[in-house]
Amino acid sequence: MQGYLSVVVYLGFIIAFALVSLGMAWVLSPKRPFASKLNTYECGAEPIGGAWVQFPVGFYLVALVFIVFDALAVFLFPWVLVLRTLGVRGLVTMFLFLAILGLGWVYAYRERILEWH
Amino acid sequence: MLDQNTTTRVEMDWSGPERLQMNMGPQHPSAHGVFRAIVTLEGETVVAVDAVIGYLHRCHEKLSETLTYAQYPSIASKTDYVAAMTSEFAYVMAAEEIGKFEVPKRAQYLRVIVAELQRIASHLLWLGTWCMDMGGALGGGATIFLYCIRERELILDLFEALVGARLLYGFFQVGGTRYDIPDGWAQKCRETIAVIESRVDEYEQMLEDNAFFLARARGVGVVSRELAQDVGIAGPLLRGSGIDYDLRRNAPYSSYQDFDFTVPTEKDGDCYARYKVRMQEFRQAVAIIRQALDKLPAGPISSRPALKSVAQIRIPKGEAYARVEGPRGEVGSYIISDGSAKPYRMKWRGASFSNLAILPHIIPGHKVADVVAIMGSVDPVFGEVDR
Amino acid sequence: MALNDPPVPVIPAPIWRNFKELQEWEALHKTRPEGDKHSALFESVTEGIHNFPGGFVVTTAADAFLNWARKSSVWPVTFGLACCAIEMMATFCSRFDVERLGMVPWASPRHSDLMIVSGTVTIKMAPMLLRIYDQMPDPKWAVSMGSCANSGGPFRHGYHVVKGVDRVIPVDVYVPGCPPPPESLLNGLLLLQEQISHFKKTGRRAPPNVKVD
Amino acid sequence: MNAEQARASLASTFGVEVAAGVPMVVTVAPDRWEELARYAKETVGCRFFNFLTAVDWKEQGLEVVARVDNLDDNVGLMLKTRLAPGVTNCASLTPVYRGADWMERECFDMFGIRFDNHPDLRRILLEDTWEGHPLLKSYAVDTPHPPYR
Repeated sequence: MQGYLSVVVYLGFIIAFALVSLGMAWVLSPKRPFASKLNTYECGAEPIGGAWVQFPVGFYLVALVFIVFDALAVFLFPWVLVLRTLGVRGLVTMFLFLAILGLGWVYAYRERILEWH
Repeated sequence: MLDQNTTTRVEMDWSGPERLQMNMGPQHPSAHGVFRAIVTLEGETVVAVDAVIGYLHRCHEKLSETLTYAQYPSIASKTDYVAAMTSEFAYVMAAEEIGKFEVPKRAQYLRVIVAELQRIASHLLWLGTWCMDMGGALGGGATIFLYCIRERELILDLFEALVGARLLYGFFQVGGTRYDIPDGWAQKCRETIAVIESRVDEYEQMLEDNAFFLARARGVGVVSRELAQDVGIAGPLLRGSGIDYDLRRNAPYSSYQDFDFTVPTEKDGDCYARYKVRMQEFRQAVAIIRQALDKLPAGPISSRPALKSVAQIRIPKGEAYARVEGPRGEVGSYIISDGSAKPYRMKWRGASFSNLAILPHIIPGHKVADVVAIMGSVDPVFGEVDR
Repeated sequence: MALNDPPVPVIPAPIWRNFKELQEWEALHKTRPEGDKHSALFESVTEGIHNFPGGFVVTTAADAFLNWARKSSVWPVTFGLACCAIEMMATFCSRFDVERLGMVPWASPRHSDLMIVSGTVTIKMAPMLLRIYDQMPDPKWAVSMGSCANSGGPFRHGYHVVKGVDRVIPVDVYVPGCPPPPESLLNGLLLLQEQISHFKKTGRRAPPNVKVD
Repeated sequence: MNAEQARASLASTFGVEVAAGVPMVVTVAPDRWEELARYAKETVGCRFFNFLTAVDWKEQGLEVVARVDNLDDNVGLMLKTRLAPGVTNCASLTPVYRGADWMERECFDMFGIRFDNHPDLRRILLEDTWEGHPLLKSYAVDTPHPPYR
């Protein structure tokens, strides 16, 4: 349990820094809210058309592919740090993991979801 | 792909994903001034563009009916404020054409030198803002912008030494020019254009093998020959679409026939072609300035006495349309005079007004990011569009 | 009329046609609340400090520090209208760099504190300009660059031109010139920083400082 | 078709004397306006649409002026038509030249000339709620416009 004290203190500093800086900004800044100020900004003109529009599915697919490879990055960083202790077994399992994600990439490439027609 | 020349207000009913209507409004980093395009989007593809202009309509044509021939040239430079010299050039030439004033040879040469310097300065600003539009202020685009503005400062120093003003000059006057070049200016001008010429090679080498630039510029915003003439676009846009037409050679004015220069044209009419034409025009302008400086004759700079009073210049009744090859195309001034000291009617043919009219014809079908690239390659200046 | 004296432009003097127009213009400016309101916590804390002897030293020191921070990072919104915009671009670039003064030209009004109105404000553009100025967070300032923005300039007698941007938004510094060379714009921005350093915590504009010429 | 042939053919078909000048001025009655433009584009070969504007001659009525060019043979034609006093509509050239679209919207905005069968005739420079047409001689330069005095 001893090792976790430094983590808790570090966590406290992070939260304190966030709260203090935002709090100071909120307390010290003059506030003058009125309708035209809180209106959405659309290059200075009156906003036209609603934003709740049925978007094409292409955007959603790109987001999916991003999440897949983002999760991959989350695993890679700690893996690299402890690679020496894991030895060859760790190496092989990670490459197996990479192969599975590679399959996902090949599928996305074959479906041509990243090319915008 | 969508049919290229849909009219501006196409309202196709579309069972696909809904349309998003959006303002690329007056205050937009790549709006090149105050231009508002109401863009109807389908995902990333633009379906229709409705251009709203007039945010910089400063009543030039109405004001020109209340200002005399001596007062208006310095206001005329505010129409195309990036190439102020060529705007005054057109107005003054129209007035001279009606009054049949003879312009001395030295003044004609000075006008050519100054107009070509202005073309280089205007193309530098075009290259800078276009690359910034495509690369983004914090992305890679700002490098070219900073380089181009640095070169443009060299030319503005020349103008400041000649006229005293950096951007808007009162250099032209009916009958000639108001200032003569100070001594040492010619030598300084030669050094500046030598620097400019080496820098243009540097820009080309920087841009031509940049894969992003080629992907963004090639095949984007294609203007066919027929559509180009039909809408009346001019200058680098026309020559980019393969039409070999340049006022300085086809209808030479102010002794342009004394210089030999080639008119660069490209065939495929897309943003890359227009870019190539303008880069060639840098070099042609440098060549013209060198020849003009070498053959600069001595003599008076104006055939009329110096300006003492505002209403001194009286033009007989008549009308004339004078045209000048500005950096953006044909800038023309159509004056109808009624014999008094003020024109009866003055119509300003702004090159950017017709160039901008091509946008609703070529933008539908492109992505939103390409709209910015096409706008930059058309290079509109809104003092000239809204007049 | 003699040949040489300049023709007097026969333009009707602008008069208030009727009282309704004046009220309409006043109403236009009434939609924004005058002073700004600090959070209740801040008001109570400053009141509490003032009760102690020498409490004003604390608040003025805090003011000085805050003004120093605000002054040295005023971000202008890139709002180019006409010819002065080209000179503003030259000022933003490397020869007359404004980034030495801590000013980063920013595209969106949401992240900027200063609006440099560079160019002619036309009647069609005025509501847009007002909306962009409104959408900038407080505390914000406005610099009117060029004679067109100061008073309508050479186009003052045009029917479509607003005779000066201070009919639309409150202006802090006027920079004369047509277009003002980058040096005089930099001088205007330094004057603005001088004015910001006298900024009171209650957000009201600093009174014009007689010392500044 | 170079300048001489253009002059002869125009004079013959439209029965109007064409002065030889750098831009050849052709004045025609308003009802033959579109026909003249089509003729200039097809037979004379002036495919380049330069500009279109109008002139207010106070009591003699409005006049619409258009300029078209033949880029290959360097022929410039100034087409003119004088509307009768008080008449404010004229045939539109948009079916012939697509460039006339914005120019005619500007003429409508500034002079109040209604171009019939124009695809979408609305003000281009001023906002749609603006009353009056500024470039007419009867419109004072500094007409006040509330609320921005």
